[in-house]
Order: sequence, then C-alpha cells, then structure tokens
Amino acid sequence: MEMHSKKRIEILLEAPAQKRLTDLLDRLDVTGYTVMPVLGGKGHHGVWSREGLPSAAGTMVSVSVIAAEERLDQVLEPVFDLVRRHIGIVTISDVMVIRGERF
Amino acid sequence: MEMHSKKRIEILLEAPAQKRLTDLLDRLDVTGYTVMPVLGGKGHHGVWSREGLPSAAGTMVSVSVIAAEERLDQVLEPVFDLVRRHIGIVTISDVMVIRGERF
Amino acid sequence: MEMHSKKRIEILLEAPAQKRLTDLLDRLDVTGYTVMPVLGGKGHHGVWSREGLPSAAGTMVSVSVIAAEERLDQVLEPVFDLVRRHIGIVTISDVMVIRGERF
Amino acid sequence: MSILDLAVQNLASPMVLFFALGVAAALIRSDLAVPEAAAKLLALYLMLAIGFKGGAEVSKSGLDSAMALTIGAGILLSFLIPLAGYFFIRMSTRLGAIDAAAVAAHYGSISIVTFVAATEVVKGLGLAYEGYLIAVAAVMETPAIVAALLLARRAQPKGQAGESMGALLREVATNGSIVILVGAFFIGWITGERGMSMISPFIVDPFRGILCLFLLDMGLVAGRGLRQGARELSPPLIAFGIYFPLVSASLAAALAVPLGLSVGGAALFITLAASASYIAVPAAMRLALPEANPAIYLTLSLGVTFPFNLSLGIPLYAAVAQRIAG
Amino acid sequence: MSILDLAVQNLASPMVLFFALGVAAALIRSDLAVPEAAAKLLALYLMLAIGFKGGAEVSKSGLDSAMALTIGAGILLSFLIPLAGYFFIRMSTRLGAIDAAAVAAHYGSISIVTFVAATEVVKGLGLAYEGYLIAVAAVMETPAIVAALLLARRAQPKGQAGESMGALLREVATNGSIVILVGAFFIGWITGERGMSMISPFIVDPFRGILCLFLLDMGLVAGRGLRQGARELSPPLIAFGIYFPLVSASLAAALAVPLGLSVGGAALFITLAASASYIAVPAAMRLALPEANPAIYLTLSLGVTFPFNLSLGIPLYAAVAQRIAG
Amino acid sequence: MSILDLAVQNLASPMVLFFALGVAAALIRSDLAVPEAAAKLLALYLMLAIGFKGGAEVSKSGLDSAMALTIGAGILLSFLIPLAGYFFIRMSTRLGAIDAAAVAAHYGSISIVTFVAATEVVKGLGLAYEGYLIAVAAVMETPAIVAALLLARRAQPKGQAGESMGALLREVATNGSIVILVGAFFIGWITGERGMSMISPFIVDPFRGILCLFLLDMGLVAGRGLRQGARELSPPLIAFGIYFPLVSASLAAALAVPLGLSVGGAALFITLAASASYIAVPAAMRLALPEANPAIYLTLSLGVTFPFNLSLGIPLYAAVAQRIAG
Ligand SMILES: Nc1ncnc2c1ncn2[C@@H]1O[C@H](COP(=O)(O)O)[C@@H](O)[C@H]1O
Ligand SMILES: Nc1ncnc2c1ncn2[C@@H]1O[C@H](COP(=O)(O)O)[C@@H](O)[C@H]1O
Ligand SMILES: Nc1ncnc2c1ncn2[C@@H]1O[C@H](COP(=O)(O)O)[C@@H](O)[C@H]1O
Ligand code: NA
Ligand code: NA
Ligand code: NA
Repeated sequence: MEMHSKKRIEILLEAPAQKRLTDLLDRLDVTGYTVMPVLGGKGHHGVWSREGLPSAAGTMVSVSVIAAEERLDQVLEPVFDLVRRHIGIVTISDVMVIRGERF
Repeated sequence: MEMHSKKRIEILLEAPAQKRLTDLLDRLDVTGYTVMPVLGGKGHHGVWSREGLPSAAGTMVSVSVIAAEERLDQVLEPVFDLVRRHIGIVTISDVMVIRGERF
Repeated sequence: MEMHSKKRIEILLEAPAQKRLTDLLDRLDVTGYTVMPVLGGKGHHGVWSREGLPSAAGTMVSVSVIAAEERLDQVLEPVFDLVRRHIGIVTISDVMVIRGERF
Repeated sequence: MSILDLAVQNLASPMVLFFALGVAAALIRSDLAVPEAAAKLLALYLMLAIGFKGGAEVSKSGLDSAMALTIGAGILLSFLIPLAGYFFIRMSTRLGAIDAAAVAAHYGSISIVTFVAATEVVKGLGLAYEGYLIAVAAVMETPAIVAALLLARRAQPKGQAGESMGALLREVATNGSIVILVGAFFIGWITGERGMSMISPFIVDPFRGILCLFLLDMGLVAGRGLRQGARELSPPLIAFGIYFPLVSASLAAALAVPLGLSVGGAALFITLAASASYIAVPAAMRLALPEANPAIYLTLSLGVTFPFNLSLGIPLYAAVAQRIAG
Repeated sequence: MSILDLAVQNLASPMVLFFALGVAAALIRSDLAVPEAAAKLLALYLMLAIGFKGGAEVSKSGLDSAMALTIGAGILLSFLIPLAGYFFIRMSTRLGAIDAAAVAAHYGSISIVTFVAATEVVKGLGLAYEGYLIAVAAVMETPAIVAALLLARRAQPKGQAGESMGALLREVATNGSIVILVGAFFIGWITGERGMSMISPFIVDPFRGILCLFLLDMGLVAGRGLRQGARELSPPLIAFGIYFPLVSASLAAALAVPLGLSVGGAALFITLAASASYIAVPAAMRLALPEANPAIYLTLSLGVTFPFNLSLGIPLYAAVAQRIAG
Repeated sequence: MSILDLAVQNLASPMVLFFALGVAAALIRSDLAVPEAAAKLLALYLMLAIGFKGGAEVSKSGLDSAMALTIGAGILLSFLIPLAGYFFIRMSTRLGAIDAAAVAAHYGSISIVTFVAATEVVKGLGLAYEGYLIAVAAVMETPAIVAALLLARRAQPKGQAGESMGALLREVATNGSIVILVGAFFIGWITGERGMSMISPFIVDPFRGILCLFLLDMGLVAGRGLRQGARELSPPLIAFGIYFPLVSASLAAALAVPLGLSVGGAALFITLAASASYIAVPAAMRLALPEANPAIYLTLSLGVTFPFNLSLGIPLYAAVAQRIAG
C-alpha cells in the first residue's frame, strides 16, 4: 500500500483555552484536528486530575493535527505562541497516511 | 533494555462502525487492539463533538493496533477497505516494544 | 522553529495499578506524565470494556512520559518491572519538542 | 380547549421552554453542555420509565385484538411513510437517491422523546391512552430502515452493497433503545401494579423534571446542529421537514378511527407517525448507507422536525385526535 | 409466606427482572450500555443511601452490645470463609493456589448490592432489621483479603511477594466504597431523624427504581462476562459458585441465633456471608495477586454467584431466617 | 435561635458533614471519586433547580423596584469587592499584582453552592427570601472579572494584553453556569405555579439529598486541592481567605437595610457577597490572566473560604441578618 509521510502535532492544553486553539486552527486553515480527553497528569505546575471537577478549569485536553511537513512551521509558530501563555506542551512526531492528498 | 521495532496503526473511525472494525480485526488475527475515546474534531465532513449525544451516531473512536512490520499490509488492506466507506482516517507510525514476541 | 528530540514512553496499564505507577514515576523523578482514558481493548487476557463497570478492576489507563533519551533506560527498567507483574504493555516512540530543557 | 389555547399552553410549558433554552444557548455559542454520559443516562431513564409505564397499563387493561391491529398498522406505516417521503424529497429537492433514502428512513421511524412529550400533553388534557402504544412505538423503529435500504439499493451499483440486510437488521433489532423499551415494557406488564408501586417514585414523580433536563440537552444538540449544518439544508428540504410530518400524521389519522383508538391514543399514534428518529436511525444509516451525508439527515430531523413537532405539531395532532376519535 | 411463594415473588420483582434483562441484552450482543460514569454514580448513590439509612436506624435504636458482637462475628466469618472456600476449590477444581486464593477472597468479602436486594425482600416481608448491619457489611469487606493473601503467600516463591501487606491493607481500607459506606453511616447516625427527614426524598423514595437501573447495568456486565469468560469456568467451578454460598450461609446461620438477631437481621447477616464481592475485592486482587486470572474470579462472582443469590439465594436465606430466628 | 445554636445545628447538618467526609476522604488519599460527568450533571441540576425556584417565586410575588435596586447593588458590590480584596492582598501578602488580581476576582464573584447551602439554612429557620436574589447572584458573577482585569492591566507591560476585554466578557457572559441559571430563572418566572407543580418532584423534593452528593464531591476536590496546593498558601493568604469574606459581608450588610430586604433575603445577599467563586471565575482567569497561578486561587477559594462559609460563615451571616433586617 502506498503511504505518505506527514507530521502529527499534538497539543496538550488546559481545557479553558481549547476554543481559542481550535479557533486558531480554523484560521490557520489546517485540514482538520482531533480532540481527545485527558484524565490527569503531573508537570511543573503540579498534579492535575479531572475527577469531580464541575468546570473546565483544572483539566486538560489533547488536540492533534496531522499536517504536511512543509506546512509545519506555518502551523507551529502561532500555535506555540498561544500555548506558551497557557499550561500546555507541544510534541511533533512522524506518521504515515494513506490518502496523502487529504492532509 | 532490548527493544523491538513494530508498527502502530491508529484508526480514527465513526463510532457506529466500531464493532465492524473490531470484528474485522478479530478475523485478521492481530494480537490485540486498544480503543480510546475521542471528544470531537473537525475535517472535511465538518465539526464533531461528543457532548450531549445520547447515541453513537456523530461520535468517533480511536482504535490502535500494534503489529509486526511484516504483517502491516495484511492488516492495512482490509482495514482501509472498511474505513474508506466510513468517516475515518488511518495513520501508521513506528514504535518500539520490549516483549517483541507478543505482537 | 528549533526542535529537540525526545522519547515518549506510553504505558497501557490496568487501572487498579495506576497509583503504583504514578508513585513510581514520582520516585524516578521524571519531569511529568499524562494519563489518558481507555475505553476497551483486546489482548492475550481477552476482551476488556469500560462500559458499565462501577470499579477500576477490569479497566485500563494510558500513562505517557516524555523523557530525554539518556534517561530512557533509567525510567524503563523499573517501569517495566512493575508492568511485567500486571496486565499492560509499554511502547516507546520518537517525538520532537520545542522547549527541550523542560523534559 | 381550543387548538390555539392548546398550542399556547404547550409553548409555555417548562419542557418546550427548556428545549428553547438549549437551542438559544447553542446559537449564542455558550459552553453550556450536558456530558455525553449524562445524556445517555437520561435517555436510558426516559426509555425505561416510558416502557415500564406502558407495560403496567397493559397489565391493568388486559390484552385485546386492538393491540395486535394497532401494532400491525404501526409496522405498515413505518414501511410506507419512507416510500412517500422519498417520493416527496426526490420531487421537491436536489438530494440524490442515497441521501433521499436516508432522510426518508428517519421519518418512517419514530422519536421516543416526541412521543414522551406528547404523552405529557395528552395527560395535561386529562386524557388517557392505550398503554400498548409503547409497543407500537418499538415496532415502528425498524421497518423504515428496511424500506430505505430497498430504495437505496435500486440506486446503488450492484455488488457494492457490502453488508447483508440480515446482518444489519440484527444490529438494528438489538439496538439498545429498542431493547430497553421493550424489556421495560414486559417488566411493567409482568409486575403490574405491584411493580409500579415499588418504583413509581423513580419513574413517575420526577419524570417531567428529568424530561426537561433531557430536552435542554436536545436543544443544545439541535442548536449546535443548526449552527453547523444549516448550510446543508436547502429551503425545499427545510419545508419538507415541516410539511412532511403533516403528511405522515394524516396517514395515521386515517387509520386511527378504524383502529378504534381513544382520543389520547389517537393523538399519540398520530404523533408517532409524524415524528422522525434521531437516535436509532442515524446510527443505522451510518452502517447501512455510509455514503449519505449525516449533516443533512441529523440537522433536518433534530433541528427542524423535532422542534416543530414539540412546539406546534403535538398540540395540532391532539386537536385532530379530539375531532376524529373518542 | 412459603419459601416457594417467596422465591416466585422475588423472581417476579422488577429488580430481578431488570437484572435478567441486562443479562439477556448482553447475551444477544445488544449495544445497550450504561456509561461508566453513570454506573459509578449509581453505585455511589446506593452506598450513600444504604449507609445513611443504617446509621439513622442505629440513632433510633441506640447502641447495644449485640452490635459489637455481630461486628466481631462478621469479621470472623470474613476471615474464615476464604479458608473454607480455598479448601473446597483446591479439592474440587484444578485451579492453582494463587487463583484459588483470589477466588476465595471474593467469597469471604461481601456484595453490597446483594445486601441491598436482600433488604428489599426483607422489607417486602414486613420485617425490620438492625441498622448496624451496614457496619457489619463494611467490616466484612477487608478480612477476606488478608486471609487470601496468607493463603497465597504459602504458595508463592519467597521474596517475590513485592507489596507489603500493610501498604495493601491501607489501600483496601481507604477504598472508596468502604469510605462512603462508613462515612454515610456515621452521618446518618449523627444527624438521625432530622437528617433523614431532610434527605429521604432522595435516598428512600426513588431507591428501588435506581436499584433497578443499577441491576440492569450489573446484568449487562455479568452477561458480557459470561459471554467472554465462560470458557474459563469449569463445571466444578460453576458448581462451587452455587453451593459454596450455601456453605457460607450455614456458617452465618449458626451464628445468627446466639447473636440474637431479629428475623430480618438474620436474613441479612446470612446474605452477607453468602454474597461474594465484585467491586472492592477484584481491584484489591489485581494489586495483591496480579498473577491470578481476573476472568475467573470476576465471572464466577458476578456471573454465577450474584445471579444465584439475587434470584434464589435471598428468598432461601430469608426462609431459613424465619425458621431459626425471631 | 442563638448564633451558637445555629452554628452547631449547621455543622451537624448532612450537607456540611458530607462535605467534611469528602475532605477527609481526600486527605487519607482514598480513591473515592465522583466521575467528572456526574459532577457536571449534579452542578447542572443544582443551577437549574435554584434558578427555576427563584423565577417561580418572582412570578408569585411580582416585580417591584426593590428587585432593580438589589440587582444594581449586587453589580456594585461585585465590582468593588475585588478592589478592596486586591488592596488587602497586596498589603498583607507577598503575591504579585497578577496573582493578587486573580484572587480578588474570585471574591467579587459568587459561589452558587454557598448560596444554595445558605437557602437551606434560611429555610431551616423558617424564613422566606426574595426569589429575585437568584437574578442578583447571576449578575454578580461577571463584574468582578472586569475589575480584576483592570487591576491586572495596570501591572502588565503594554501591548501584552493579548485578548480584548470585549471577547473575554462575551465568553464569560455566555458561560454555561450563567446561561442555565438565568434561563431556568426565566422559565420559572414564565411558567410560575403551573410549571412548579409539574417539576417540583424533581427540583424540590430530592434537592437536599442531591446537594449532599454534590458537597461530598466538592469536599473531595477541596481536600485534594489542600493536599496538593497547601504549600502555595502562606499564612497571611490563608488568613485573607477567612477574614476577607467578613469584610465583603459587612459591605453587603450595610446595603441590605436600605434595600429593604427581608431577614432571609438579607442573609442570602450577605452570603453572596461573602462567597468566592470556584467554577466560573477560575476558568475565566485561565483565559484572562493565564500567568496567574491557579493553585493559589483555586486552593484559597475552594479549600479555605468555601469550607469556612459553609460551616461558620453562613450561620454568622444569618445571625447578622436577624439583627439588622426584618
Ligand atoms: N514529561 C512529561 N511527560 C508527559 N506529560 C507531561 C510531561 N510534562 C508535563 N506533562 C503534561 O503537561 C501538563 C502540564 O505540564 P506543566 O506545564 O509542566 O505542569 C502536565 O500536567 C502533564 O499532563
Ligand atoms: N488533518 C487532521 N488532523 C487530525 N485529525 C483529523 C484531520 N483531518 C481529519 N481529522 C479527524 O478525522 C475526522 C474525520 O475527518 P473527515 O473525514 O475529513 O471529516 C475529523 O472529525 C477529525 O477528528
Ligand atoms: N497488538 C496490540 N495492539 C494494541 N493494543 C494491544 C495489543 N495487544 C494488547 N493490547 C492492549 O493491551 C491490553 C492488555 O493486553 P494483554 O495483556 O495481551 O491482554 C489489551 O486489552 C489491549 O488494550
Ligand atoms: Na415517523
Ligand atoms: Na461473603
Ligand atoms: Na463574593
């Protein structure tokens, strides 16, 4: 099967800022994104857990974007600009996809 | 620690078709799979969100399979065949595992 | 954008043992970890599903740690020691991060 | 009560207003949300409660041939309405055959929440209704799907069908919402008054309040659908979402008299015909006709027809029932 | 009421029927499901309600030495039953020492939902029971785990034990289900009648209905477990899951008379002994004896013993209590 | 009732005790937990119920100028309290300007659960209160955020502000908790007694019990916050979390008399001023002042001020209201 090499950007971000991030992604014209839940974690800001919280404050989400390598910097810079002001981390990894023209 | 190189296939698929996919994986005789929840996303089919939906329609799940490289095509072809008819995307990436004989 | 190469360790572990793992990670002095939910799966121990279960037994969670390559073995050995006694699998993959000094 | 009074009273009920609140909240992009798990729990509760109550009613009134006849009529309607719907859609809109068949399936099937809202209106009018209408609701979920598949197959290239109809029907018939509805119905029937007295503080007393919460959620989902999916709906399609329930209602009304249904029963039977599914059928369509665009059928059913029925349709059907039955 | 009448009436109760509905739905592979978060909320509700009611009862009746004695008897039973169970399993099945110890632990501990179902049967017979039995239930959760660990250690290679028993017991004693049960018990005790009048529309009136919903979920989980785990269970093991509760029940019955329990109290005390844990102990076993196969103990406890107790066991224990106590 | 009796009775209420149970469970590191989805459902229920009841009260009593005046006073307080709070924090602690502004915002806004707990105490004293205080609660959520932003901007380097205040206010005003509170208030107002009779078995009867469950959850979250965030809180900051509510309460008490509030109404108005937000404002602060440390403001508001108000504050405010109003 023919496969195409792409980049996967994963943004772990505090939940209250999620809408800002997805609005930004909309403006950046990525072909899509996927939001996944996070139960908890630990980092420099201490321990987090989603349990029992009735509001978004104190919880995180993970937003992934699959994009072509040549679009990487274009997406990463504004995204990182937003994430820097918030609690969050950004990781980038390699993935292969099948319908390459879709990303 | 000795590590073995494997492939990780991640299938993001609309939830109503989940059982079809896992039934297919059973028939393909993979050693296992893992299902993770997805909160929402955006793509060519528009924006999705899991919130408030009492049924599976309109939601997605992520199914990952770790497999040996030599089994990749054998698994990918029928899986992609199924995914093509549905809303979903397939990505493949490299992972290392420790108990290599298990996958 | 300058990026730094790191390792991402993902531990899929039965939920009752989660606290043991995160306590271990605390002792190992990793810079952080992230816990994500798992809905279900299948492996040598059979089929799992989170649905309807009022207790942690019979469910799994995914714990990811991003760490510098040189710390990998230091983290992996005790982690794998714990996971070996339980139901769980460990995968390692490459990721790039932006604020490299944080991991 | 005049039909206008009825409509006004219905529009000013907490149920309709909470639905409207949900729609409004979605339209102003509020982050108000009912978690998915909570929405599923509420839906489960409503189906368990309505099924059990129906069964308990039947245990009181006993069985008669009217039940079998009405069930048969329901099956017939559920099969025929999609054919009519398909015809109207193809004549009046630009939808292709697959999309048209998928939409039509939704209108042949039923919306249990619309049914529940109608029982509240019927009870508000001091009317009783036949408990077995729950069973009629359950049997009306599936035939529409068969009809839609037959319609779609004519349009599909041979061999591409993929799934066998048998496998699909098995999946649809073991659908959770049907199982809990039918199961609770039989449990209500078996345990009768004794069972009812045991669990009525759970399934009767707080029922309306919980329905309000669920309708708030439905409003949120419908509003979000409208915001995102409105551009998929052409004016003729929106019109279909409003006039076609009246077509289905007329078919049901014509059957209600010979079936000998009570006034309340006729109102509910008409409501079933006029309502469109947005839980069981969308999931079935994703399996049966994955090529059909879900934004179209979900938005039309939940964003147009459901609010129409909830606000104006139900009082209208009740008024019609008062004229023709009784 | 004769024991047969009692059994029939119990089998035809909404509680048992909803459990059966869940099992049936799982066996026909329906997608009916209670979301995890909802199941946890329901479990929390049941434990809060039953704990509070027990405490409120004790605040009415006051303390007496019977309470201390019954608690002591409960601890003893919870410790001894696993030893007996281990013996029977090793004699009659091919399970290894670790698996046998893990299974035995479940039978020494208790199932709070079985207890709750038994209180409904007892109340249905017009019987009262000692409120402090909730406290007995709480103390019976843990000793069985200790007994099982002692059994397993004899079989394990030295040094491999890993976890200290102290750490494990701390984890088990702060288990959420014990904390809410005991906490609500004390709150019910402290606030007494005043507290009860404040929250009884929440914890008393809808209790049975919510129990039905939870039992539906338990049925779904049990049915799924049976479908997937049945091949792990040999016929002698299945037999154990049915006859061993009778052994435990006999031990408890022998103690109930000298303890001076009321008829209702004796029925519940026997039920506690006969019931097998499927919430607290499975999680503890994953930590204490991770080598044991969870499919075996979960399927046996939830798929065999729980339905047996729910349907036939409880009426039997109630009938025995009526003979021996009062 | 003397203030001491009132405090004792309040401390021994199921509500306060379940909160304490939650705190204790978190401190002993129990795994007791309320799932996130359940916590959100409970919060939604409480806001829907309290909003609806307020609206239904207003529909009974009718509108008067007192309502407009009290709303105005609430807005004023919500704006002024953060200024006072900022001053106290900067004088007495080492917090920087941004952290101080973020903390101050929480105290200008309100905690709806504290309000709800106070209504229970007020009702327990046999007092009535003005239904429109719900509307006052709703309008007091936002102005504090504006005040805090103005404070923070003085301290921030120019140009770095990022978000426009307009965009932020839009987000805050469409916050889910405000929308459901205000929406339910209007629905209660419109449907009045008829609506209330339809849904009171859901929103009135089980209300206190559900509140207990929610307070258990709040206790768990507060206890976890204390365990993890305590080292962020210096003694002067902890002191602020206890004395500053008394400052806010005094301001509100001074306004309550000229506003002509009833005794119950004055108690609630004072409670609103004294309470600190831990749902809406923390989320807003993450957007508006992301540089502020959430561990500080969440721990102080939920771990210190909330328990203080719940246990001692509310009876005190009620006692003050009995002196000054009526
Ligand atoms: N080394 C790491 N590996 C995995 N996740 C991390 C790591 N560091 C931080 N995180 C996640 O990012 C969140 C915020 O990190 P921090 O800003 O360092 O508190 C944490 O709560 C974790 O969920
Ligand atoms: N570029 C992308 N990156 C990440 N996820 C995507 C991307 N494109 C699509 N998706 C996900 O796949 C789903 C279906 O995609 P589509 O079929 O394009 O609508 C979306 O709702 C997203 O969750
Ligand atoms: N090949 C695989 N690919 C993805 N996930 C797997 C695989 N094998 C096992 N798993 C996951 O790991 C869990 C435990 O595996 P096992 O110990 O083999 O039963 C399974 O329930 C799956 O969730
Ligand atoms: Na219909
Ligand atoms: Na037992
Ligand atoms: Na305040």
